[in-house]
Amino acid sequence: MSEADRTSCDAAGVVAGIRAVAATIAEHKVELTRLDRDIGDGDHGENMARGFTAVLAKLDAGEPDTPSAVLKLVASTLISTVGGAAGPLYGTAFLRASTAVKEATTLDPQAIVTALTAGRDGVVARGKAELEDKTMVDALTPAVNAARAAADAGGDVAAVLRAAANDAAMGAAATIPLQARKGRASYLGARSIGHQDPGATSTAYLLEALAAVAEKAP
Amino acid sequence: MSEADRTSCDAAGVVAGIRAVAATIAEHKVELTRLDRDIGDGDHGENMARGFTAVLAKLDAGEPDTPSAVLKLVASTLISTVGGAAGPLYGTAFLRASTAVKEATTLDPQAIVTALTAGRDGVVARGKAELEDKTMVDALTPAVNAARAAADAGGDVAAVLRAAANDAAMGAAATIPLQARKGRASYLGARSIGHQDPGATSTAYLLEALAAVAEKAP
Amino acid sequence: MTVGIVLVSHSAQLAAGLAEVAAQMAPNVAICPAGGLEDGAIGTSFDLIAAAIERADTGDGAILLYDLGSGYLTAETAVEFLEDEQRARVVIVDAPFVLAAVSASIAANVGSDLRGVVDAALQARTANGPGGVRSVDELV
Amino acid sequence: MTVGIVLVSHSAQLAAGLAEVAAQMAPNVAICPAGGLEDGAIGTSFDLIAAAIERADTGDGAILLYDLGSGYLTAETAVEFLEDEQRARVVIVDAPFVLAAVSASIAANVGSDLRGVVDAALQARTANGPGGVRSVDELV
Ligand SMILES: Nc1ncnc2c1ncn2[C@@H]1O[C@H](COP(=O)(O)OP(=O)(O)O)[C@@H](O)[C@H]1O
Ligand SMILES: Nc1ncnc2c1ncn2[C@@H]1O[C@H](COP(=O)(O)OP(=O)(O)O)[C@@H](O)[C@H]1O
Ligand SMILES: [Mg+2]
Ligand SMILES: [Mg+2]
Ligand SMILES: [Mg+2]
Ligand SMILES: [Mg+2]
Repeated sequence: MSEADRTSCDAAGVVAGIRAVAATIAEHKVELTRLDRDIGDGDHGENMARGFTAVLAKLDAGEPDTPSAVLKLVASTLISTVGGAAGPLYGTAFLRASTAVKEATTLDPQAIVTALTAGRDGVVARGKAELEDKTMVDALTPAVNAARAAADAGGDVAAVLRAAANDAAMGAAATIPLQARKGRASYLGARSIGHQDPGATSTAYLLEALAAVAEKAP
Repeated sequence: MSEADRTSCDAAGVVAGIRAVAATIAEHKVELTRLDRDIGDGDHGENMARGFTAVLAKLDAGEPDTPSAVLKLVASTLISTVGGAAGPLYGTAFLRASTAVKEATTLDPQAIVTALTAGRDGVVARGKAELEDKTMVDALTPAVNAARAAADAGGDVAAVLRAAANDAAMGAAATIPLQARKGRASYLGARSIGHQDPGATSTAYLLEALAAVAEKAP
Repeated sequence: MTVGIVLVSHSAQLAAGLAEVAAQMAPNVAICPAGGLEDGAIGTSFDLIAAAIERADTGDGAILLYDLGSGYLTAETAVEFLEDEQRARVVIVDAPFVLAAVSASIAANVGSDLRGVVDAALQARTANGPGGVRSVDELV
Repeated sequence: MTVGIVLVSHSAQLAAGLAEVAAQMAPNVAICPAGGLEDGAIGTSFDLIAAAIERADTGDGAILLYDLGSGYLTAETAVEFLEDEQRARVVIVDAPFVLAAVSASIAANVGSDLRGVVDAALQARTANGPGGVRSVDELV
């Protein structure tokens, strides 16, 4: 990733990843909203797109020069603009990730795992969801576990993010048979069964975008 | 009262009484609202004045020709226009009173007692308040009891209404030391003690106006 | 079949805002606000409630939720004025206004019958907000 | 001293309407609506909540009430962003939105301290509407 090799990622690399996430979210906006219409209030795509559009505007106005500062900008922007549960949840995730890599000027694979873990822990601290509550945690936790395994096996940044993205996608798909126990979908009780959770889906797309950018890095 | 002697009261007499009530309520509007500001939402005077202004307009458009029909007009108008708890409460009172004297073309003292009793029972059925809950029931019940005693003692219409009015006023004053257990004032808990209940006060004024009209009848 | 929801409030804005929130998750339900007096003042209006019942009950019944006590008195009066046949399928439910409106609207949206919609509203009485009671934990 | 009240809602209208109803019985209290997004869309806004906390807390503290779960998440995030000193007197209460707002506003209006206002809000959890539960009586 720019100004860094595949074994680490600097601020510009994180910015490139976030821009790719914004593009992916825009692309899947309608789908995310449709998923949220099935078991929620039908705004998850709009919420996420609103948030990442604002992030892009902030980045265009000036890119921070550490990974931590980039993550913090994303956090505060999502918190202020998303407007749904995903705002404080993703916002807290990025904030905790930012704090977890505070000192680093580049992120190596272990730092990526540290950031992902802190992010997931932030979502759990904020939303109190457990595994199989049919939330974004069901994508985040497998992603964290896969990332850690990949890093421990010596994988580079792209390998770590690829592992995270793949298992997040599987985790998102695995929410389909679950009954929601947190968030709006829980109001539907057993009727939430049979639908894929919108937040777990956006988590999977987000990690997929990061992995794809890392894989394209020189 | 017009077209009737003091031993009974026809439709025009009831209309005269209701017009006097409207005037009294208008006169005491600010005071009733002030009482409601102390232990309520500060609208009882406005509510009652709105209701009786609408009643006057209805009467001006055409006076019904039985006591029951007059009472029914008052009931439906108060229900539609008062806008506070007093609307369904007084509205139900007048409706029950109307039904209770359905057949009569004039109301004799016993019919007045019947109407007052039915009205009080209507308030209780609607609002579920018991004596000493600090509501209009604390004026209505002593009024009904005094009216019955006066009628049983051979009193005329004026004597019955005078007895009712006097004991309603005492009942209203006796709400001062009570703690409210129904209506908005109950939200204040012990802080409702030391204030006179607005609804009991408007009940006392209402009966006072009826008594005064009856006393002026030929 | 769809059961309708009437939102009896002292404020036109409150009823309209709650209807908009509840409608998000229940686009197919007649969620009918009856807030404030006809001139927009604060209070409850028999006539607005009666009109909302007419819109909400399309034959499958309706529930009425209310914000505060005097709203109950006006709502009850409006229900009593209905014809017997309609009154049998119109129910006032004593439950937390906002959560019950959302929960009942969702139940109606998935086709629950009157009893199911009432039950959904009543569930709001015991529902816990997420994260439990921060205030109590911290202050006790 | 007066404790302030923040009303976190997904709808600007709902929050404003509730503030107007609660203010009737609590004219001296800062009852601060934080409803909807800044452009009026449905959702909860961190920035509007943070601004409402600033207006509500004049030094004696404030409580935050919210309409639905995701409002709690945004409210909690806003509270976490406060300086430690202020955060110690800002409390989110999980209680029925409308009744708790009225009850807490009244408590604040008569000068209750933060604890008293929280307790008033919590009482709304067990408060019964007048006339009890018509629906249950009739349908069981
Ligand atoms: N308590 C929670 N913990 C974790 N994730 C949650 C929680 N509540 C909701 N979510 C996630 O948020 C997603 C919905 O986001 P969004 O539609 O933006 O918010 P809202 O439900 O407020 O409209 C859900 O699909 C779920 O993944
Ligand atoms: N449940 C009840 N039973 C009998 N009277 C009641 C009840 N609730 C309220 N009231 C009476 O209504 C009066 C308040 O009327 P008003 O101010 O017009 O209504 P609101 O309280 O809706 O603003 C109280 O003073 C009390 O006498
Ligand atoms: Mg949503
Ligand atoms: Mg939403
Ligand atoms: Mg009043
Ligand atoms: Mg009122």
